[in-house]
Amino acid sequence: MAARKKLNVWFTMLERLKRGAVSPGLYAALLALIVAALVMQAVTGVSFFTMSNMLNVARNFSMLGFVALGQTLVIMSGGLDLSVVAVISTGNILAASLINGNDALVFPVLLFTIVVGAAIGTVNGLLVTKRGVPPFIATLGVSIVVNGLRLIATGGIPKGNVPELLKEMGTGSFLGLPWMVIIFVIVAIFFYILLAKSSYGRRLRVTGSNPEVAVLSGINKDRVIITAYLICGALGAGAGVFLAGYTGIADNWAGNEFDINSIAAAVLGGAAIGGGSGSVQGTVIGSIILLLITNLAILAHLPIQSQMMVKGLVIILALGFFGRGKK
Amino acid sequence: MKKGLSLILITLLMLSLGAAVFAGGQQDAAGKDEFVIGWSNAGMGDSWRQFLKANFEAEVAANPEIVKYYISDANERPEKQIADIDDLLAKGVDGLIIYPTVGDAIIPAVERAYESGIPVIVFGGSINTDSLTCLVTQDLYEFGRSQAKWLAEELGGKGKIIMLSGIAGNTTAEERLAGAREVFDANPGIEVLDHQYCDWSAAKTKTIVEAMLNAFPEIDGIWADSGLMSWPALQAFEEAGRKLVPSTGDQLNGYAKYVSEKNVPAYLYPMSTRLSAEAVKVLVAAMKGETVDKKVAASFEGMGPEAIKKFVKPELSDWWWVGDDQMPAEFLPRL
Amino acid sequence: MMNNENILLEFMNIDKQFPGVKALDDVSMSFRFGEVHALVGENGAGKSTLMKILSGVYQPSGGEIVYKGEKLKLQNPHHAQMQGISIIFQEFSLINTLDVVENVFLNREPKTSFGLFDKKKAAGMTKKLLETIGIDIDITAKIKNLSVIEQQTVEIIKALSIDADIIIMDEPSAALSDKELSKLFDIIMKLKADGKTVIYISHMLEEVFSIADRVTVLKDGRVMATEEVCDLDKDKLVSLMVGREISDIYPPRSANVGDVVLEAGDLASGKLKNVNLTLKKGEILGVAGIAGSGRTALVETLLGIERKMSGTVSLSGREVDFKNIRQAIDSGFCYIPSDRKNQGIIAPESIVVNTTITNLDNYVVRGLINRKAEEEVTKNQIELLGTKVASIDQRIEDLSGGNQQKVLLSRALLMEPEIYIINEPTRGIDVGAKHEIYKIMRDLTSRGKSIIMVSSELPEIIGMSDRILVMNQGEAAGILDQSVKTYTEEEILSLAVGHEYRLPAGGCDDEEEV
Amino acid sequence: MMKKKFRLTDPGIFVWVLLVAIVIFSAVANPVFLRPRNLKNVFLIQPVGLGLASLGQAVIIISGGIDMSIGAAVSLLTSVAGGLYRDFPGVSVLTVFLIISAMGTVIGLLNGLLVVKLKIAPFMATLATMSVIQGGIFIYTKKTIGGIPKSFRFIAEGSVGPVPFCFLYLAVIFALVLILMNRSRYGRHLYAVGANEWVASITGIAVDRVKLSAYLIGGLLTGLASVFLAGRMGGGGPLVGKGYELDTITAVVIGGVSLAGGDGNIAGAIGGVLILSIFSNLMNLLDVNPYIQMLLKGLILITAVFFYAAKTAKAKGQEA
Repeated sequence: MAARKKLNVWFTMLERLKRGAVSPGLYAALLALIVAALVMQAVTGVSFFTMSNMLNVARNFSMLGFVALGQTLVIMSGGLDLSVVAVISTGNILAASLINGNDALVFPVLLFTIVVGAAIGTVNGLLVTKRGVPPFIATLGVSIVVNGLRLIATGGIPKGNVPELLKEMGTGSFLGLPWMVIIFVIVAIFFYILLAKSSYGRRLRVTGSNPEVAVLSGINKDRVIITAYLICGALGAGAGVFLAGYTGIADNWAGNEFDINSIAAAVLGGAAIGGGSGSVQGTVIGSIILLLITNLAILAHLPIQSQMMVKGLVIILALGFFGRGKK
Repeated sequence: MKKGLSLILITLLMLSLGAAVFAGGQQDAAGKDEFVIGWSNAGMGDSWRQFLKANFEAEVAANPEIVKYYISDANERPEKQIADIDDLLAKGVDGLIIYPTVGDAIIPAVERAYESGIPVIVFGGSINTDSLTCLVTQDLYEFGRSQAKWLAEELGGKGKIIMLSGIAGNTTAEERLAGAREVFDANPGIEVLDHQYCDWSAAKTKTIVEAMLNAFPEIDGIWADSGLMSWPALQAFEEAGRKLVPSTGDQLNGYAKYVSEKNVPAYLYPMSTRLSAEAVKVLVAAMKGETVDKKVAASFEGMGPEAIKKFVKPELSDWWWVGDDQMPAEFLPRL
Repeated sequence: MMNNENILLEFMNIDKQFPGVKALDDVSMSFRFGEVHALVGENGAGKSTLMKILSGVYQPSGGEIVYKGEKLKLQNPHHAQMQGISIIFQEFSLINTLDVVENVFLNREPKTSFGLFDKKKAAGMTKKLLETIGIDIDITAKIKNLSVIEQQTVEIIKALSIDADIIIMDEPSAALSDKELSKLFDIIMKLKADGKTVIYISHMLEEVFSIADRVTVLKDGRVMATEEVCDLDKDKLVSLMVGREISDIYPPRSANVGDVVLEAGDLASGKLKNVNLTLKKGEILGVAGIAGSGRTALVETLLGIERKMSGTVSLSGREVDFKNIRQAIDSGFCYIPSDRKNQGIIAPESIVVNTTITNLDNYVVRGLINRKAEEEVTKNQIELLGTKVASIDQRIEDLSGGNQQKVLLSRALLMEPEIYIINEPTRGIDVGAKHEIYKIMRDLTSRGKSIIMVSSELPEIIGMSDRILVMNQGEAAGILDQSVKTYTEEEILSLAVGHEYRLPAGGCDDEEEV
Repeated sequence: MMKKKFRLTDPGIFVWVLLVAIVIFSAVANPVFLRPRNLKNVFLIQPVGLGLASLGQAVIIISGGIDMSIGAAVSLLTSVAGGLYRDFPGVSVLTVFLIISAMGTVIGLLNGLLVVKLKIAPFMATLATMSVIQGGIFIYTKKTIGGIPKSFRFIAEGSVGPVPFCFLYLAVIFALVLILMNRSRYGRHLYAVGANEWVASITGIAVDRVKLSAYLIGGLLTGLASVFLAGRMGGGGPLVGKGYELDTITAVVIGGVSLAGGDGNIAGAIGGVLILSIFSNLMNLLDVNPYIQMLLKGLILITAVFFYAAKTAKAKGQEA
């Protein structure tokens, strides 16, 4: 009897790993990457495993992480958000132009910017749910419009200065840990709880994998989906503000490449395009993998062509051979 | 709800189109000594282009013969630029200036325009054809060379440097890089630790430079083809607690502010937005029937630390272009 | 009795095993040239599974098929088609975005001399086929713009266009009107005259007697008998189909039916015309009717899934107006839909997630799910209903149909509703699990809960219902109170099809012996 | 095909209504629009490159996929065209044409294999290919390669009588694709696979092969587009195709082809391309501020899709 119970426990654990949020293949990929880095360090003596490199990677990873978390929610809902570039850039510009070097304004403006991002996300969500516009097109259209509006507003010349407080948040550390990382960890824990523990996370997952059951179970499907886009927009805008702090520069195109990278991070982490699956842990690992690749490529002086090919091949390998998010 | 949304969307679209018409209101065709000119621009996505436009407009205003001008925007796409050039020709311009997206990928359109009998001025980039009235250019190899020379001298011909380029495959970035490489190859004392493309993006630059700082315990100098990269690179140095090193860039005010504030040697080589004014000057001459040279090589002075201090505008936007603001105030980009 | 050279196709000891269910058990039967062979049996008896094996969708776990004297191993539906076996699936297999002609000739397109799709020719052929059955539909219309009946017609045309030796019709009458049905019979007679074999699956006994030459009865995956229709009468056929005393499988009714808890007056929606009904405490109200009669529309209108156009719904005398199912749930309803795969289970999720999704709020403290409470509850439910699972983290899609249904029942139970609305409670579930589900339902009523049970299985309707609401073309054709007497299938069917349901007297008079 | 209920919001019709509307608007807004030279540019020349690539994108989207690698492919193929003339000055037009088309097809094959064999979601698979191709270009060249001779540029610049050759080039290929998609058996199979893989497979259609072939055709059409573009640009470079994938998707979607797959007429893609081409021309004629142009373009895209999205997208849920 006891033996049987023990067996059951084992089975449950095995089942959980197999069915767990993160595919074992992803852990394997991360492990392989770390081993590759170790070998590289041993052979060529590059300083991969140094505190400062790790912290740098972690800080960069936070920025992508914010966006990738939002993207994860949207992908889980069955969508895709291509408007993050526009949203990040807008957040970036808003931060500098409204705060204009005044430390006292950092938090109010951060809040305001997040609201703007959330509003843009809501437009995405409304187009997708109320009108059934395919997410790809809805978010693409919205992103073009937002870019246009931002450029009209700035006349192409970003104004304002990034205040010291924001720079400190973007680049400074607390007890040896970069603020960005601390903030990201808090946000990630919040989202981990949201996705894995909260009723919203459960409802999002169910809505993504079977919208019909969701509706019949009394879930307000549209609200769940719109919320996902809203959160993605809010996180994007927030990331835009932090990006201004990180670089100290307001840039009309600060968000470039974040769309593709955030989608890649989420999908590498097990979020399936089409909806239903995805997790914070997975996305975090996915983002880490992407950034480690970049970091290793630079440490190894790989030229741009190899960097691009490696990135493409990693996506193919991860999704083609280890991926669970197959269609 | 749905109906309302549709109505709003249609109204918005129609209003915008209406506004577009209004904004673009017609003007009478040009008389004999009155010229209508067209500018096929590559893109308008950044402040440098705004200054380019401001200089253009200031110069146009200085030439009353030009009664009307059109500007098209190719969105950085050569195919769109070819269509734009055809559109401008169809509108019947008396002269055309072209800022190429990718010079060698619009040659047929340039030739077509030239063969249609109007003066065609290409400026700002290189292009490999003779079928044009004049190429007003700044030597981009020289751009990179000049920066590299300064850096090599500043380091006393000896030191380890990193190189940061713009977008891989972009003509401007590649020509500047080639020019710089020439100099460094000729200077055996200069060791190039690494070269990476940073896409003229501050965030990307910082990420890359942070990794480089970890890989290389000693970096003595930064060659970057733009201030938008040397500036965040220096910030990365600062944050890592490393000594700030000599660097190169272009005349971006934010970079100039930073280096003059930190009092660190730097060299700005202008990618001057005044080229557009030069192009207009040459175009007017050509339209008036004066003979113009096939090639006008505009040369600009690089700015060392002293010059930077003189030209920097600490009170203005980071995205101001140092030294390019010598035009009547009404034409300056609004801030 | 059987003449071997007359046999076109023979099943020999066919077995089919699904995870947790033995769908077919040692099935042997044969089909003759030019006969109409009816296949009858309750839902879940294995008819559809058998036909899916014959059409190459499933591979048998054991046994073999002998066709035209040779062993035949069917790889896929296309292969079956090429062998001359054509099936009209119950769930239509048409491409929504293509038009009628394109669907009929999909992958068998006639070619022009240039090798292109000869649409003119195909259109002509389609028209001709439509003429032969005397039905007119716009052949240039896309499938998605056609009605269900028109779609079925396309399916039939499609089967006809394949010069098949065997045409399998899986419940073709379900969505057809009487007039259309008689046309279908004409077509079947024509096919038969051409020497085709038609396998006709139905649980409408009348149809069997009017069209079939022979009938095979399947029950719980086994062949009960194959008989000449002439040798049968209706009683014998029914007893073969049911084969078990009703009391064996259906637990006894509870006696304590109480006051009215739900009342609907003149309820109308898109497919529903002025239906009145009452539901009492502790009662099972069966809703019977043929497919398309408005059974599902009725319950979905009650629940607010479909918008009510007029009429009233009151709960214990208080009028309610549900705008969506959430409001119905909050008022004490629960709903288990018939399409378990698409509307019931959340396939990739665990049993826990599937169990608690509807009343998730009960396990939520300050927005967070209390995982322990939820697991506890799930375990209790599993024990309570005797659900067979390996672990509560197992994916629900890996369970058998019966156990999936039990999980869905758990989901409903946890909401502690007063009124259960269960659409097809035992579809595709083996007989043992059925019995258990019936027991659970009875247990609920004895605890004072009320159940509205929609079912297309008449024995289930008869065996379980206290009262039976019979639907016919969107209207309530009658309410039969079983506390007075137990009704028969014929009586219910008479109401369901809207005319006196009588067995043809001399069904075989005008038919030749084969 | 004969009698259909005429509904303005039907995607297949709306695109043409939109096209007529924008043509009328352009004609009224600026008389230059109606000058023969402008009309020739707008209708016969400017749509060719995007038209060919969009046809390929449409075929892939109808089959239920999407191709994010078109831009990178155009960059690679035009660069190679330039490179061929640089390295083998005497090379014949036909040889270059064949090499570029073949390379395009190989890229399509690669995409198809990733989708069909490795079962990677098309969006991610083609995104990965994009990255790999872009890397490949930088190995080949980092610079724009110009200098494609007049003989090759005939494809883009030549005329047959009064008609631009490139228009004939597009017209012939368009006709072939139209026949393939609307008149051939294969076309029916492609639609069937895109709409419902299961039904297609039980009808005996080799689903995987059809999907693979869609990517092959898409790749070939990208190759044919690159041939034209190499001629039009007189060369090619690592970045010249940037953004082409989004332009083609925009055109195809405005053309009423459903992103869900299996629905929409391939001709609509050309309608969508014409709308974009006229829009761009109109903006030039009216001298509209580029930022406002951007805003308008986004609004047009949203508006067009807004009208028929509910019809096309809901069938398959709201999948990307």
